[in-house]
Amino acid sequence: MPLRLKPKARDLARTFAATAAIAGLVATAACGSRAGEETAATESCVDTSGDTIKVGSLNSLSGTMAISETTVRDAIALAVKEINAAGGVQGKEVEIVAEDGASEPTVFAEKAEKLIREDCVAAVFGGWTSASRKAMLPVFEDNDSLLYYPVQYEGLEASENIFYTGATTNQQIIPALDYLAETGVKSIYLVGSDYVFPRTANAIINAYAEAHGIEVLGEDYVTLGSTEFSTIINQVKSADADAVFNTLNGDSNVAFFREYANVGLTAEDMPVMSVSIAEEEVGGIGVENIEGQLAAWNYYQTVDSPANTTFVEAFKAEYGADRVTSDPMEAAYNSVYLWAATVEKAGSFAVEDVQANADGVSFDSPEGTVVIDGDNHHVTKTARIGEISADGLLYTVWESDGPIEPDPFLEGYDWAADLAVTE
Amino acid sequence: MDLLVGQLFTGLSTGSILLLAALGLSLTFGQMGVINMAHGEFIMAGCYTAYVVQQVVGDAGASLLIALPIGFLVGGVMGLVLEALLIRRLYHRPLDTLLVTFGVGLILQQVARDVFGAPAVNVSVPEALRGGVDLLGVTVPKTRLFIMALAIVAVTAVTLVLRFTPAGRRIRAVVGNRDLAETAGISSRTVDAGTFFIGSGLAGVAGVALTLIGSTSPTTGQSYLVDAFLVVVAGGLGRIKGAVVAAVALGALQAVFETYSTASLAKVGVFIVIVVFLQLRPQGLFTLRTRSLA
Amino acid sequence: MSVALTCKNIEVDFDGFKAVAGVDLELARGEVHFLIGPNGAGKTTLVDAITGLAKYSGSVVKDGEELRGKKVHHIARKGIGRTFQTATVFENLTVAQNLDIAAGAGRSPWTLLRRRRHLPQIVVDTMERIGLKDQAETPAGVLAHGQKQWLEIGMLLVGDADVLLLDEPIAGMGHDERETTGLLLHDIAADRAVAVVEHDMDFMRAFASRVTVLHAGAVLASGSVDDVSGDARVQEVYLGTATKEAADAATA
Amino acid sequence: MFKFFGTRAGTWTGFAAAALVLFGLAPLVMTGFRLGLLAQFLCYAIVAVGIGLAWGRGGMLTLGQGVFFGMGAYLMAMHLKMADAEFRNGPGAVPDFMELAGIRELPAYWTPFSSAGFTIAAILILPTAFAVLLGLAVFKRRVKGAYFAILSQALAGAFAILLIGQQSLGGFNGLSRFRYFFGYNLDDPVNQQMLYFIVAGVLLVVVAVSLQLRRSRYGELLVAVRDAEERVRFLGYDAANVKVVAYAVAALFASIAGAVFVPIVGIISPASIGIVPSIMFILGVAIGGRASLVGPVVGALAVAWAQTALSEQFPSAWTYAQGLLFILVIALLPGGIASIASVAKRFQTKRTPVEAAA
Repeated sequence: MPLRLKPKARDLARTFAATAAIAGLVATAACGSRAGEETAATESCVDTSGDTIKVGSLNSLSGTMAISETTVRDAIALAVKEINAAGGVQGKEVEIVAEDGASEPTVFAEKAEKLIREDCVAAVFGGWTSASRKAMLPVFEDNDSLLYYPVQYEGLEASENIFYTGATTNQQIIPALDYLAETGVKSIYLVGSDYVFPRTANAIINAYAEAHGIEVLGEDYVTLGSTEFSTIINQVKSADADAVFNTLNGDSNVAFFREYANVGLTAEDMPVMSVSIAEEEVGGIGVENIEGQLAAWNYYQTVDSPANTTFVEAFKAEYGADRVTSDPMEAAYNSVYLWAATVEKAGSFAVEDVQANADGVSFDSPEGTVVIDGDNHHVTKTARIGEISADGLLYTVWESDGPIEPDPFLEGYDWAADLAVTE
Repeated sequence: MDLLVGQLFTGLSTGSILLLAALGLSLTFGQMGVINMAHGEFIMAGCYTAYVVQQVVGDAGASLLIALPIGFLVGGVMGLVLEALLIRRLYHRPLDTLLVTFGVGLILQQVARDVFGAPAVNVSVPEALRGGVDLLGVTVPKTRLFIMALAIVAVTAVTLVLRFTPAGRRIRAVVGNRDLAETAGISSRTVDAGTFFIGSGLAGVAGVALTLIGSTSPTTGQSYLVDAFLVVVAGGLGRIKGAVVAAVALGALQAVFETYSTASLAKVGVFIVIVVFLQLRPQGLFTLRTRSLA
Repeated sequence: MSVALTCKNIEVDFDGFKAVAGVDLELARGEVHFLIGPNGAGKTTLVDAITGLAKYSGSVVKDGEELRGKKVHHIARKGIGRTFQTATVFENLTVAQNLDIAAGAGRSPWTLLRRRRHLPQIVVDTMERIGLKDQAETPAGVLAHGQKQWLEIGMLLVGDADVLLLDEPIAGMGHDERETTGLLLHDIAADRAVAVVEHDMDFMRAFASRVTVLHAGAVLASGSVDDVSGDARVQEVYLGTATKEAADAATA
Repeated sequence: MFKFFGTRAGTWTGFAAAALVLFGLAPLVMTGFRLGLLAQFLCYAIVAVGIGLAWGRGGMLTLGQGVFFGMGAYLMAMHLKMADAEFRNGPGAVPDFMELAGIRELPAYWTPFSSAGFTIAAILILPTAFAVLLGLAVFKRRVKGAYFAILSQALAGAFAILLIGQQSLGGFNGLSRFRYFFGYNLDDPVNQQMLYFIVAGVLLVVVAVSLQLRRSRYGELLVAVRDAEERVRFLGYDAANVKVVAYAVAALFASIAGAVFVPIVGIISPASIGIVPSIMFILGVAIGGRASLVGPVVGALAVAWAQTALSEQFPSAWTYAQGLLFILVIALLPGGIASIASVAKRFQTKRTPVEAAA
């Protein structure tokens, strides 16, 4: 026998529902500010009263990007540990709140908001893919907080709320092209994964090539993660360029270099310049398939400097002798030190103070001295071309004359005038 | 001209890779209508088998030859276990099997990640298979020739087993008409397990071979899985012949699309072709005639 | 008695194997017409062809309209209903819901999207007729075997089919249930044509108005029960083995 | 007790209680951030209601709902980007991400999206129409079961790849950085709460529509098609049309969910709509109970919450947990959480199982 409400009770229930619906409508109608009006500034909840100060470490610990991003997490943790051992920042111990970005931009946005609003961190370190950074950017701007982003990227961005400690294009792509031009390369072939970084990089490369008399013989993209390269390699081979510029990402490099070697192409007759292959990736590709090929970065484990020796030793001591250090790890390590130095200079953890005092802050990093540019929030970096050697490490074969000033919108290059507009 | 010959070969080569990945599926899918989403992870297990064997044996050539049969066993045993523990219980719920095996795949991926680490590992190509052979003016990598040969051997072996061995005849009887085979005294249970062993074993073999051209990482299997399923769907249930034709056709299609547009559009193009194709032949290229309804 | 359905020279070809090889058949209203024959004689395939499931050559005409080439659901809308060897009802729905769906093939989308306020009269009447009135709210899945078969027949009745093709409607029934089913068949055949594919000879003898014997895809004999029973060829190729089969089934 | 909710009064009470929790309780006890998170989860729940209808009631395992979710999301995102550009640089302005990608001219297909009305119409019509066309193409040819599942999955893969290649849709990065939602500032907490109320209201409407479909004659017919498609066909129905309706409604729900997801989360990219996200939609529905009305909602919320809560501490354990959930729930409890009560009852009375796993 189904339970039946008496008519009266039924009416009650109906009224109940109607009331709730109306309440909802009323709440909906009570709207906030409209476009053009100022939104009341969100109050920062960062607690600076205690002995510790919290910072966020937001990296993908699961999913496809976990391979790369866990190494960055380790580098951040190492820097924080060292800083704490040396007395902390402003006398406070730095405490890391770690979050998993799960290789998904939406998760990055969600976790960034959690770090800022729930954990009340003073700054967040992390992010890898451009998609994750683009997803986090509005969160940091809306909540007026700080992100330190440690990976080389396609440039064309400068947010008040982000510090970019990896290379922008004029510190990586352009030096790589300069190097190729210096060594007499007259024609190149472009191969990349189908997403933003390779497409932007190749747009720059095309403009550069046109201005410098280099012929671009082909430009091919594969879907991310693709392992099918026979068509492209066939085309590369018959094009017979002087060099290949490779912006492939992740596992695709494995298939690419194997196929490349198997059709008889070598570093001697057609070198490949890669911008996404660091020490970590060489092992998976197999040294025998990639030995002698070139890479463009700002840092290699083999960089010869006292700061780097200390860094590599400390890292291996912390995480094991078999671990290697790479460019994004170094940039992440730097980012923590740069933040600490800025806070010390400003004498405050407040976002506006850090922003106001960032210009000129420097750190004697493993790659050399890096200095923050207060206008675009990037840092000066030394460009290095490395050659992959039989031991799986990269050795510098060319180095820029000192650190290069960051120029994310390529305003200093006439041939790049058509590429992008300043924001 | 060179490019055209190259593309022709690429089609065949891509097709044989697809075929290797799909051959085992076409057996298990055809047999029970079971969609085994963990098939990709069985391929991945084959890849790691090749890696482990190479670590132990050292010599790349010898280890490849040893890894092929071991890969078959590893894949096969995993398939047997999966069949006995889960699939057998879900025989009347094929869609549920799909989801359950997806869960199994997730777990296997994570196991690989925890055991071997997330970064790709390197399986060296044997000296004898490095470099290429010049055929009609194009350089054909030896690794791809090897994979084509292996695909031919695998298809031939499966065909021979199905045709001429008593076990194969039983499998064909069950695929043809399960109930009739039961009444004829064939235990479909044993046959299911056997088919699953062979089908999953073939995934293992495919994995070993695919280390020659691709990467070996926890997500390796995923990249082959959807394409392999499309091959089986287009080829028709339980038909080795259909799988062969469909694999080569899709491979060629992909190569042609890729030459005249981008690799991304090629994927989309292949999908559209398959939907249109199913409009014309809803049961795939080749179908078995049974008297059953629907 | 009027002819409801005329089949001429039906041929069904499975990859070169002729499952039905040139069958002529007439079904008349007011008759319970039995189709018998050994396994593989083509009985079910013939039903498949008429209902649009199997492709065939030849012609099937109902009330002057050619049905060949029409889709399954169009043929059903023309008043041709069929059952399957294993009773196929909607097990998760109640008896009333089963019948309501069967009664509603012509409903407008608007009617479909609203709740059922009350059962159509024909559904209520039919539940009475097939003896499932008390089970109206019972899920079809828990019905006894025989009841499912009655329900399936009932679904054809409410759907206003006037040619009923029943595939082994008494399989697995007890003696009393067979008797009831037989009477039901004659009852509904009053203004409809009913064709029954059957193995059970006793049932056939008791209830057939007309019998057609199929063998190897062709008609061997056709006529009254006595005509067919007396046919020497039928006795030779079929009845002998069939009675033996039936005996086997009874002792099993 | 359970029967009560089957009555008319029970239905009203259920909705009233849900409305009270969503509109009254949740905003009271949750911080702005948590409420935003809940709003995001409610979007998944809306998708889940549609899947419950198509899969649970209709038997169509739609492994590609990400496609429709993505369509709604991208359509909405295009409007938000257009409105943003127009607000800052006047009519015909190019959205910021295009400027950065070197696209100077607004692509023609973007132009109509400056209209809010056109965008909303597109969100409601385009995915639904696409689902109808695809459904007709597939179901009329009686492609079903595993074949349909594989095709829908391949579709999700192809769609994601297609989007990654479109620079004028943000490529791999997708579309992000939305400042205004139909004229309201998105960084204002009051407006964020308003968005939450909108999505909560949409969920209630979607559940009500689904309830009406289930209780109507169509709902019974859909179950009939799921359980015995051929039988329905032989009763004179075109079973394909019955399936197309449920498939299209599920697509519509997913599209709406995608459209409200965008202003809440602030980004849509191919990573949210490919093969894996699409199959993850299924997980919540399976856990909650595919054939029940509220089950998918509860399941989707539970999975999303568990992912957020667990993946922080144990990223690797969460993957294992996901895999195990798929295996255990689907193999042992195909009716999901919603069936626990009836399973327990069946266990007590030791009757033979009646309701087969749908």
